[in-house]
Amino acid sequence: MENSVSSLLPVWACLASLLAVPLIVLFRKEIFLRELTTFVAGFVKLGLVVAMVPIILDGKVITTTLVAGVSGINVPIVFRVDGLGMIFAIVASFLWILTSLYAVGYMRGLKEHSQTRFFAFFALSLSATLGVAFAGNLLTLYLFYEMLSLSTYPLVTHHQDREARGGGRTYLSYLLGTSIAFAIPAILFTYLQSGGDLSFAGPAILAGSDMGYLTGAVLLMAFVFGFSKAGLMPFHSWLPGAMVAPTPVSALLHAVAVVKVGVFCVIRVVTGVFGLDLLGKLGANLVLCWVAAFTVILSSLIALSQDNLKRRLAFSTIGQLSYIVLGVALLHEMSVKGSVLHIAAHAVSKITLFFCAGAIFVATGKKYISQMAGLGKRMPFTMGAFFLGSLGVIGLPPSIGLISKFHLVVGAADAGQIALMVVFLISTFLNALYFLPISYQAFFPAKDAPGELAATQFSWSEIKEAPPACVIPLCITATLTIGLFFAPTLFLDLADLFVSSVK
Amino acid sequence: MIVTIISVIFILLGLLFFLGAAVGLIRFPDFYTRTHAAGKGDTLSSLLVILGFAVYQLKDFHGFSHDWPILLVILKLLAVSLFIFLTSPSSTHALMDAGWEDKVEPEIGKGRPNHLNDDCGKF
Amino acid sequence: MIFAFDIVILVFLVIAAIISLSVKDLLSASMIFGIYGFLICLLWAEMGAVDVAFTEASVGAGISAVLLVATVYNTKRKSSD
Amino acid sequence: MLSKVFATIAVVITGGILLYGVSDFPGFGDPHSPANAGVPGQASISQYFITESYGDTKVPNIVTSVLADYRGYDTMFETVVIFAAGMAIFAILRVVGDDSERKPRRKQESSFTNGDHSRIIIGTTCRLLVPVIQLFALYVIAHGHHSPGGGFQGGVILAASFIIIALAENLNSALKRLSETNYLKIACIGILIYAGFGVMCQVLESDFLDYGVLQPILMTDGPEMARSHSMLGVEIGVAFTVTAIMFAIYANLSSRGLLRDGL
Amino acid sequence: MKSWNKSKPAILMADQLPAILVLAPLFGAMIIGLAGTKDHKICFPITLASLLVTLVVAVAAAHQVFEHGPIDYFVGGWKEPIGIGIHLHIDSLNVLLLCAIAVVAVLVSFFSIRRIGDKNTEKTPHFYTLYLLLCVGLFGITIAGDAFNLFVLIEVSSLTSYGLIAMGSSKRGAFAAFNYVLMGTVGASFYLLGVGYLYLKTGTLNMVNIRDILSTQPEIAASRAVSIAFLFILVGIWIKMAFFPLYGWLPNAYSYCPSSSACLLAPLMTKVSVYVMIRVMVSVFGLEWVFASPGWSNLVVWLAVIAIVAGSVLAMAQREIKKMLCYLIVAEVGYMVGGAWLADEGLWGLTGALYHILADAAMTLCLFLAAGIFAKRFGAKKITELEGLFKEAPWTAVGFVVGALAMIGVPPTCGFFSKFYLIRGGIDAGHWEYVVALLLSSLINAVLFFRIFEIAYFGNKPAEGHAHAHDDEPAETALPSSEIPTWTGVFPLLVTAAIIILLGIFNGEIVAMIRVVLEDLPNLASRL
Amino acid sequence: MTFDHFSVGVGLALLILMLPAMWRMTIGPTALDRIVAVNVIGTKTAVLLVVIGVIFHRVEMFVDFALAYALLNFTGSLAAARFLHKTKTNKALLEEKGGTES
Repeated sequence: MENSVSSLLPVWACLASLLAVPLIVLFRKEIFLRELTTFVAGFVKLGLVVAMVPIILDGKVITTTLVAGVSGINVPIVFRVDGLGMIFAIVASFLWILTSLYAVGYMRGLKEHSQTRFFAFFALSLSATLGVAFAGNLLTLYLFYEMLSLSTYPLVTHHQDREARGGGRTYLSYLLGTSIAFAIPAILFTYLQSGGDLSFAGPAILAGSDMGYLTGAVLLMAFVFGFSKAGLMPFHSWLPGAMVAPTPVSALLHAVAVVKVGVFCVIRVVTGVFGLDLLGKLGANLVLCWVAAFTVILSSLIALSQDNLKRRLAFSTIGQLSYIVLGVALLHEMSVKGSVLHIAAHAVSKITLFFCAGAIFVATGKKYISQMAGLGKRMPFTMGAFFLGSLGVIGLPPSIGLISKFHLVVGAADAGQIALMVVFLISTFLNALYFLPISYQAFFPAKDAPGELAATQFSWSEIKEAPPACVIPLCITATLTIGLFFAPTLFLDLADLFVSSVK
Repeated sequence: MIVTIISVIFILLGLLFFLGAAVGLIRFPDFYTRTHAAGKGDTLSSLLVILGFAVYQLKDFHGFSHDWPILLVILKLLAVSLFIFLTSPSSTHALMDAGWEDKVEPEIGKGRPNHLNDDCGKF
Repeated sequence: MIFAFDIVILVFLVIAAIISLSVKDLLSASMIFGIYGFLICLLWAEMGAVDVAFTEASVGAGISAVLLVATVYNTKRKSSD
Repeated sequence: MLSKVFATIAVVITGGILLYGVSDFPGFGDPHSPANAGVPGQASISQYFITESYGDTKVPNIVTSVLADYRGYDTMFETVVIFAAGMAIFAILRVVGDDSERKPRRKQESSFTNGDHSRIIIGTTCRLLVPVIQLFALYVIAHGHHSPGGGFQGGVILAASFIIIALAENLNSALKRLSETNYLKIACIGILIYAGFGVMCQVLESDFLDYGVLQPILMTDGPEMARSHSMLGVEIGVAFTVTAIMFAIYANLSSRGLLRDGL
Repeated sequence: MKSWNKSKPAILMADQLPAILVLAPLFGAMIIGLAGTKDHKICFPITLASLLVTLVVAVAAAHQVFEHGPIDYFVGGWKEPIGIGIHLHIDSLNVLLLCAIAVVAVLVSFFSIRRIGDKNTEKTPHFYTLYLLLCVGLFGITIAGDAFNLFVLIEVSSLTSYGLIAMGSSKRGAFAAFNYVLMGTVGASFYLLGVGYLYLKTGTLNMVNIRDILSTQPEIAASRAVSIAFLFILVGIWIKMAFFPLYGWLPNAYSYCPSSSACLLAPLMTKVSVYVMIRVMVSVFGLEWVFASPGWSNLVVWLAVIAIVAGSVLAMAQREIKKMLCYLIVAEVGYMVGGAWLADEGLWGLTGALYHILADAAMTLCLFLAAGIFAKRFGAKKITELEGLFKEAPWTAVGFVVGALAMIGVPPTCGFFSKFYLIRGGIDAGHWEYVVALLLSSLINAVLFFRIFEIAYFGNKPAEGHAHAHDDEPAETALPSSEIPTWTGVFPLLVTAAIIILLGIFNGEIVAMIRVVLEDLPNLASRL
Repeated sequence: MTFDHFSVGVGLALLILMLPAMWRMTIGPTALDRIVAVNVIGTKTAVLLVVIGVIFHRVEMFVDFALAYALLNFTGSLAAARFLHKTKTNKALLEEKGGTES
């Protein structure tokens, strides 16, 4: 019923970064070769991913079976690339190159230790991310999900000090804990309920099964909380905790890879495991809707009160992730499309913001928003990019954020959930409230602000832009934020493909 | 019949001595006297009882040719009594000796000079 | 009639067991444990389990008491509870 | 104190449960009980032993034929249990080589007591008795086919004779008769004898411990007598191990593993 | 019936496999006892040789079982009527365990080179004798087809393990062994009492026979004495396997004994006991009898739940690595007992328990080997003393991590799949509390092991001079690393790690083997 | 009344006569008293085994046990006596040592 093409492209795309790991370790003495490896792998990966785009746009689905059936469970390990996976893969592999460039600048700028380990695990986690993106069934998805949790742990605890270890501990205990406690039983239940079928291909796994409202709701929430990388509210606190990581990690992993894997999984669960019909029939989606709505509002409010820039960004991320979850949970065609688009939109804009935060830290060593007043004059590119990124996150024109948010809001209205539409609007307002003042103060500082800055040890006049390796990527992503507003065709097409396939 | 009567007499005599030994074990005032009663009385009485039963075995004895296993049994019974006769007094002696070394006070003869605490190693 | 033996021996057995457990002096306890062995041997013999009785006789009379005494000799003589 | 209360409760409960089950038992000595007559529809094992064992093995004592032949595998491992116990005690207690950290606590004694008279009395009794005991032990081992007894009991009695030597004189004079290296070897040889009989049957293309096939080697009248003779051999193996291990346990236990100045 | 009259075909080695399995280590032990005291150098080669023989035999037996069906061996040729002689039985229920025992024994024998005596290498031959006798006992337990024979071999394995535990020079080890002796004796006596009761009601000791009688004679099966027999056998085995309320002896016994003893005992003793329990349930009483009243099943599953939770929680409170692992064993025993008692229709719980026996043997061996290496080479016994040791000993770290991940239940390892089957059984049977307990324990394992990883990986201070920091005399002091060839520890560790992963990858095949015997059970689904 | 009845009576009498020894064993002021009582009961056991053999008409079988008892019964008391001797000498040794040191 669906055109499936067998191809090894997704496997190679996934392997591209995995194969880079031994090379990176091998070249640990030759810094140049090591970084070259990273870039080559990144471009190869992007190339492979892009090579798949025409096939997908053709309305086909790429399927590759890696292992015919895991012994004992008889579920194959399968790659299956569809529109949703494609969007995610493009975003992740493209941003990896930029992040690598940025990481080179950042790591050199701060003279970090253990850079080889850093790059190696970075490449490894990218493989896991693509594995999730291409996963063709629930088991494969879960395997790569756990692989991502484990391979990012050394990145989070990169500094190896007490704070990093504490953050790492929170990170792992939340991610592993919830996945063991909720995701595994949910998967097992699905496995038993469906009689051994976990595949995303075809109709949703549980579409035909008869289950009560309570079972459905509990199962759905077990899945959603189990994939706690999505950062839904009672299980969100790993994300601020993981901000102890170096900024490139925060940028890629906590704006793109890890958290997006979470929401990606939630989208897969809602569309692939339950199916929109079943959930709509049960009405179990409303529970998820309200949890997500609650998260959106509360995280925005918390973000308002944060002074540490990265923490503010983290809570903002939590809120934005819940947009995506909420969009999917609305079950409306429009809102699901909005969610899919928002994966890309939020990734591009949020990574810009993280890059900026890192660049500020590299250049000035400052972490707190209250110390950044007037910075715009010293670091015009960075703060300009920050402004554009903020626009993207808030969803103001002209940025890609507007398109996705538009879809979400319209979807909510169409689904008849006016209250949830209001949630979107309030939260947008709150977003503006916690992002715009940063840019405003940076360019138009209040009169007494420099006095406060003078108290710091840095000489104000010595501050310059961060090294070019830092600044160039953030400029590119900022440009993209705006550019995609004008040329969103690719993403729109892919999202359409996906939505029509699950409809 | 005579064999039975003889054996019964032996056994009853043995039981009588057993009774005496038991009474002595309870009633005598100190360790040494009790050991005396038990050691002497038990040895003799067990000898008598076993002898009685040995005699009783003779009632089925009609000739060497095919009743010799009975003689073997009697021999074994005699051996039992012989070994009791050997071991029981020597263990009594060992205990008595240990009591002496352990300086257990004798009750009887409190009025007489007590040699127990002299030098017990010089015998 | 042999039933009477049973009762008497079993009663004695219980008495011997309780005494050997309650005596504080471990030397006495191990010797009284010997009595327990004798009575068990009698019980087996009286029930007709002759091979077991013989085993109990040889072990109970020859070995077990001596091993217990040897152990007490190398540890404390007074029991602590 | 509390632990004693708990222990009492546990004992009472366990005993209660056991007694509760006892009420369900067949009567003592009931010839129709399952253990004696078998369950209807099943062959009775006891009846088989009673009627067939003499024909199978030519051993009048059923217990011996069951222990050494029908269930010879169990008996072999019971011997191994004893061996293992000895080895365990040896491994725990024995102080090998330099024992300077454990000072000799007791002076070397050459006689039973300080007094001569005791040495004479006890020593003479023991000297008289020990050969008799050893003879008796051999009788018990060899006579196991016809009356109660066998390797285990005989071995214990034999070990007791050595212990009596150690008690009447001292440990060293007993060890002179049965030294450490020897008793370890004897223990091993005993089990090797037992298992060797079994393996020999395997070599002669039969099952383990199927003594019947040993007939050509033992040169007996028939496989039944071969079984009977093999049982004797096996009992001797048991006796070897039991003697050695029992004495070894005593020697190690009484001297804290020093093998001198014991009890 | 005169057995020797039966015309036999020329007996092949293949028919003698069960006997050789126990005889090879037995002869090895005796030869060491005879000749090893003179020359300590021959001890290890003899041990290894006899264990390799058992390994080959076990594999051959596995081949035989899966090609031609179960192996029945009648010792002494006493075949008819069944039950007069002793019956050895190898089927798909136990043949994998046999292979596991052989593999573990071979691997640990490498680890035990030069590690046994520490101070007193004079006891080397005794160590190896006990070691081989323990293997004899374990093999014997596994192949026994006779309830009393099982008891005798339980005694063999228990006595040898007492010796192995107390062999170290520490006082705590001796005391722990003493506790173990007391508990173990009680357990063995309970088992014996149960067998006695059973014999009184059925008149036979042969497992097949008992099962026949219990399934064909309902009035016997319904009698009180049989129920009490089952209860006592069960409690006796529970003591042996350290099931929850009866686990008191285990942590001290396994943590204060020499490393090589711990490595041999921890993976095998409890697992073999679990096997005995399953064997008794399946082959002696029959599952339909055992699960006749659901109340008991529920009770045992709840006990298992408590065992899992308590074991995990107590493990969290430990500071010493080995102690922590010991409490984890308590939890794992809960997994297996609970799984075996789930009474779900497809018997997935029982399957999971049987598979987990193998998996847990591998995982426990791996972790204990790693802990042993850390203790021996670096003197690190407490968790905090592991600081920086992953860098000092990278290969050991790899092994430890693999074992730990398996314990947590990360997918490619066997730990994941055993949990999968157990949880499947739990869901099928509707025992949600068991499922929750399993997941909770996985979570706690994750916390425990990641705490260790964190310390061992990030600590910068290389561990030195930790060994003296104990209040009591240490069971074993760190030897200068030159004295121990490193490979003797690392080689078995890495092999074990590989086994863990292979067991996971090929779990489907293994479970298919395990289920061969379960499929044969008489129409269980309809009765439950 | 047959001889068997008589034998049973003798056996019971012997068992009853164990009671005083039991009593002594229970109260016995010193350990030695208890050991003597044990010795007495041991001797009686040997005799009782013969009696049981007579009752069962299998004296030839039971006499072996009695023989074993007769031969081995004194090891226990021997060991106990030896124990008391040794601990006493030990005490003396220790005292002697303590005396010379002080």
